[in-house]
Amino acid sequence: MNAAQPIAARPALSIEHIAVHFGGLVAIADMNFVVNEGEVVSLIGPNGAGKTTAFNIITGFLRPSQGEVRYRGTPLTHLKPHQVAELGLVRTFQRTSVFQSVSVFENVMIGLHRRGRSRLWDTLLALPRERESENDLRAKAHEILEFVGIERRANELAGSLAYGEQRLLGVALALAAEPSMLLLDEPVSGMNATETARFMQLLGRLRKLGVTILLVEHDMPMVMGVSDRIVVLNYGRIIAEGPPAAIQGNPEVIRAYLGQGARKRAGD
Amino acid sequence: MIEFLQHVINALILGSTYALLGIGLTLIFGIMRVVNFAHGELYAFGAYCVYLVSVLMGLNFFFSILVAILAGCLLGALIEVILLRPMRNADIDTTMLVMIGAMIVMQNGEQYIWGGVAKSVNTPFPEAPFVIGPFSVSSLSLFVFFAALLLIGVAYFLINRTKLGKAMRATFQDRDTASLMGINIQRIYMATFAIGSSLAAAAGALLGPVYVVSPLMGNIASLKAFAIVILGGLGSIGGATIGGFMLAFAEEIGAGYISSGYRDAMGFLIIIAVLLVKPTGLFARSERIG
Amino acid sequence: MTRLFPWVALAVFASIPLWLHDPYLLNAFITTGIFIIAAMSLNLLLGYTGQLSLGHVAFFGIGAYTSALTSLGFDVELIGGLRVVHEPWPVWTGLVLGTLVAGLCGYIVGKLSFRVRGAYFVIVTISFAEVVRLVALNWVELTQGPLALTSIPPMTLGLPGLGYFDFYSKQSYFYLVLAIVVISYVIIRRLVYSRVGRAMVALKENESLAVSVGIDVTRYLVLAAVVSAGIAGAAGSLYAHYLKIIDPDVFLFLYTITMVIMVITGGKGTLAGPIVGGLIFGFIPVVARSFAAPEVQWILYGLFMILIVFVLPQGIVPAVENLFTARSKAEFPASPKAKIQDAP
Amino acid sequence: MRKGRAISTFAAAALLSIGLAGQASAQTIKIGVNEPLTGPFAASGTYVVNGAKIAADEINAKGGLLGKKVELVIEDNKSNPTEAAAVAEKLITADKVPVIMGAWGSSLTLAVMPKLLEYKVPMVVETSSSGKITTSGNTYIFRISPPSAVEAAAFKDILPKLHMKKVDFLVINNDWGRGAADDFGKVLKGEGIGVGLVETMDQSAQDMSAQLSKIKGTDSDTIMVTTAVEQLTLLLKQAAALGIKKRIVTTGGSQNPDQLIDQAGTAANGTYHLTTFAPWYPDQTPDPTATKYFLGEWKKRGFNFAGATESFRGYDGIRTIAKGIEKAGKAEPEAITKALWDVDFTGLNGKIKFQKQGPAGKESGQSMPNVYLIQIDNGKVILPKL
Repeated sequence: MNAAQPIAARPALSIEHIAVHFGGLVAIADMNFVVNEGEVVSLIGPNGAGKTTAFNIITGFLRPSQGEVRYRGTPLTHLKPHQVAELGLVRTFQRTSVFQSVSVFENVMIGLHRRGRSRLWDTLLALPRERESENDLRAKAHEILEFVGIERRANELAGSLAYGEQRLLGVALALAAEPSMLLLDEPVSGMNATETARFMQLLGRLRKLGVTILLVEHDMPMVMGVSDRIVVLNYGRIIAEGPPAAIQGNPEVIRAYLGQGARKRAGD
Repeated sequence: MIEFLQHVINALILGSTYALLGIGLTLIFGIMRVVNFAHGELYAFGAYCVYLVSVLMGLNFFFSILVAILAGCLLGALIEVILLRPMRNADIDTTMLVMIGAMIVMQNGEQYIWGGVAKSVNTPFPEAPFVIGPFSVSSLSLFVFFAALLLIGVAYFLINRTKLGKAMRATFQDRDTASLMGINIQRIYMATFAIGSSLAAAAGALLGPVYVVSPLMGNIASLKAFAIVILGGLGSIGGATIGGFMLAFAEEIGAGYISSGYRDAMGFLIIIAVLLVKPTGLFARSERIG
Repeated sequence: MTRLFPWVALAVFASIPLWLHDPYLLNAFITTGIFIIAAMSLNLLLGYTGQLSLGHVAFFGIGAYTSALTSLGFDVELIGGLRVVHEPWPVWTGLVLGTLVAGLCGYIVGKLSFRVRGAYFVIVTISFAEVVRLVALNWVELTQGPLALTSIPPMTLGLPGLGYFDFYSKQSYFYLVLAIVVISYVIIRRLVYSRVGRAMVALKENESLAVSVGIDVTRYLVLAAVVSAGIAGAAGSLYAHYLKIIDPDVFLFLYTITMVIMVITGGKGTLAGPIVGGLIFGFIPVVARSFAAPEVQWILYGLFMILIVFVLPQGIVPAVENLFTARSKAEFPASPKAKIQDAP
Repeated sequence: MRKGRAISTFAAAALLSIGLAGQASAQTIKIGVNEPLTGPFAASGTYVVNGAKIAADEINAKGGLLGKKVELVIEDNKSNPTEAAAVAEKLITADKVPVIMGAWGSSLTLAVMPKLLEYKVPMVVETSSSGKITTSGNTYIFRISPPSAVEAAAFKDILPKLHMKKVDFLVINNDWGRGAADDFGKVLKGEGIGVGLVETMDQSAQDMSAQLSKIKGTDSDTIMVTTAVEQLTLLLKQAAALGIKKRIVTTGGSQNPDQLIDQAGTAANGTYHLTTFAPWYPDQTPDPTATKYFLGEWKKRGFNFAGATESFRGYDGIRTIAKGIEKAGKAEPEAITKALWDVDFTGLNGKIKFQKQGPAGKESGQSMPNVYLIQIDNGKVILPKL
């Protein structure tokens, strides 16, 4: 059931001795882990364990108190969020994941920002390059919407989509930014079973494209289903790391987080 | 040195009224997120109330100040219900425009009713100043100083020690959660705007007799109040108080030792500097993202 | 039909001097046109990036002073005894320099003040405008302070040796203003319908999300500020050479408010909004003057403003567009804002 | 049908009003009045307009001008230069006035001036004090108010009696205040009197204690102040509160001593004021009958006496225009412009006769009014015995 392990594990993202303090509060203490190229890794843990904080650190929204994050060898901790995105590391958000008041299509066009080739002068003088670039972007936007499966909704207002579709659009938006690695923050929270299944298929297609994925999620069956490895956080510390099977059996994880129900379900 | 101390005395008196203006606005601005351009007009309204009651009707001066405060409170509540309640979900700039409209209407209404000639209000205080050594203060200014401090104290008590104040603070922290906890947001907003307005009217009632009462007096008051609020940080009463005194000191020292032409620039330069160094104002905790 | 509309509007405006011979009304069209240009520039910031600049009149005034001083010449001594003497240049260079200097100021203000947002940004921009006003008031050697710059020459176009065309008559000035309106409109339109415009809208909608897909916030905010300030500066230059006198009153806060009113009532974030709002609020005083007492004119102005915001909170243009789309069931919803409130 | 009738009534009314307007213009002589009636200068502008109305009514009561009634077309320039220019445009092109009075503030007047050149219509300037107004080569400008240089020159004669040694200036930060500080400073220096600080205050400032505290500490014996009456009131009160004992002399003719007495109370005692009109002693004014008539009318209309020192300028302005029209023999701009040079009569503050000022060949007219020094003593205005 688990996807095949990459033959030679090359590290894509490495988290090295990251610590975050808010005032006297320790949000993350000495975190270390690696995500290899092409891998799907999940970051799990109870609420307040520091998962979203970790995401914010990786993508440049927060500065760590100490430590370093590297992506394909480049240190990230001094980069601004948009510079991190330019390296191919793109995230989604838990709560507001789309631009509500523009159309679905425009959302993806915004996401395609980095791929535009026109310069300011092309735009102001309406030079041919502007039109070529815009036409390319439009074609790509349709492609992405089709890939995610919300092509039919292209002209609707993003804010008027059903919740599940908004989450899909959020992924489309991130994909538009040409990520080599995606960081998904609770992508299926609030989705029903059908939608979740559809989303898992999408993840499968993504990894076939060679996109590395780091996932924060509460939906355990999904995490167990898609992950190559799982990193478990509790109170800002990593308490376990390994393939799903190992994590399911780890007593400390069970105590901290999973509880009886999960073990039973995992055992099915 | 003597000159410097005289500047300090001037700044303390000026600062106390600036603080009063600032507190009213910081409540409205902080809790309701309304850029209230009509704040200065409530200040002018308070001053005209004192003129009406104490000069035209010939009633007691101190009573007229009380009337101004109450009338300001009422007018504030009225403005909130008529102009702001229907705009609750509008953008910050749309409500701002409504308040600008209210400002234009009120200011020209004042001129229509009272005429453009400035009015002066006589007080029961002696005109001869208090003289202590080389320093000199008018007794009316002293009264204004202590009355302002008293009102600041009352506002502080209201916000920090009463149930209403607690609800207001909760609404400031997180409107949605406060609403879930059973706080009547509509009522809180009305109370906030009424209290803020009555503080502005109080400032006008106190300063009207010190200066003169004219339809244009609100303009500069609004601008100063914004400056004070930004210096102190949104929604912080302590911040607005300190911000008021800071602005007064900056103006006094700026005019006294740098250039009187740039007196009013001092406050704005400080604001620019403060926001560039600490964008959330000097005394506010940073707002939450997301 | 919608595609044709700007052309029809342009044709109508271009025909005005042909049939309207009343100089007073033509004068109203010219001053309104100048403020419409300024309002359009404000709309780029307010409507598209969502940043409310209440100090916009600073750029207008800087453009006016730069342009006037370029064509009048000056002689000032800077700190350290450095003396700068400027001989008068052809007037059209004033328009160019006014635009550039205002744009440069937009760059500096943008770089510094976009570190803060929302209400704080509003206050920083007000403060900036006040400081600029006080400098204009007190740097008497350069600006003549309150003594005003007078005898500002009318706008002329041309080069030494090639002859000049001057815009002294009202008709010619009307066409000059109209030309700048059109140029500004085209610049803003092209920006807005490009990836630059999408980046701005993204920033307005959700800044964190925008940066997460690789949009450089500061870059686009500063770009918007530069373009916006430059256009406002051009409007200021037109103002200076039309009125032929400027003093620090050109920085009146009321002028900023006028621009904001024009943008919001017309419909912020729409291309036609500032033009529609500008025409309405440019002509209310003209109409009100004919029947109301001075204070009442202002009161009506204020009430009308409140009324428009109450009835059409999105502005006039989106409301009209809505009316059309509701009829023709067009693909794109015209007033997206109306639906936001329902979203989680 | 009710609706139809309403419309026809409305149409009839509209036609009637147009007809009336047409008729009126044929039978009256229009004079444009361009004054600030709203905004910061509203109070003063309104005074001037009220003075102008008295003059117009007086002329009409005496049978009008050239057999026609005088009609004032009064427009509000909103204390705003753009509006001042627009108002001039409207008065000239829509109302077809052959002559204008205006526009109170210097920046307002300066904004109107290009329009005068454009349409070749003369304007009598009743208040503005900026030197630029008469020196910029605008041949349609006729000013009856004294620029500060004229005031300062008149002050020179009084100076020896005041025994000043050193003077500090505190002036409003506009053309008026700065101009006064320059011109009076020159005269003082010429007479060997020291000039110390020159402090300014913003037009809208209410608290001047910082500037006053600074002045309190200097070794000067006199403070010369130039500003409008509202700010002056505050300033006198604040100076008293700070215990400043120096002599205060105010200039500019907008001080309104009665309002000072009324509003500043004892703080006004002992202060000196240079003024161009002395309504307290009508018998000592250049034309006692006119002064008494004007003051009588002013009182009859229920205006407060304090406004008289501002409004007399509107009264004299309209009378100057009327004399000009009479001399011209017709209400046409070119003729009035020419005739204004020949006007020679005694106004409320002295002889009104225009002298040439500005570049040769393009001179503006400037009349030289009287200047009085008065003192407030114990709540009363007196002519000080020096």
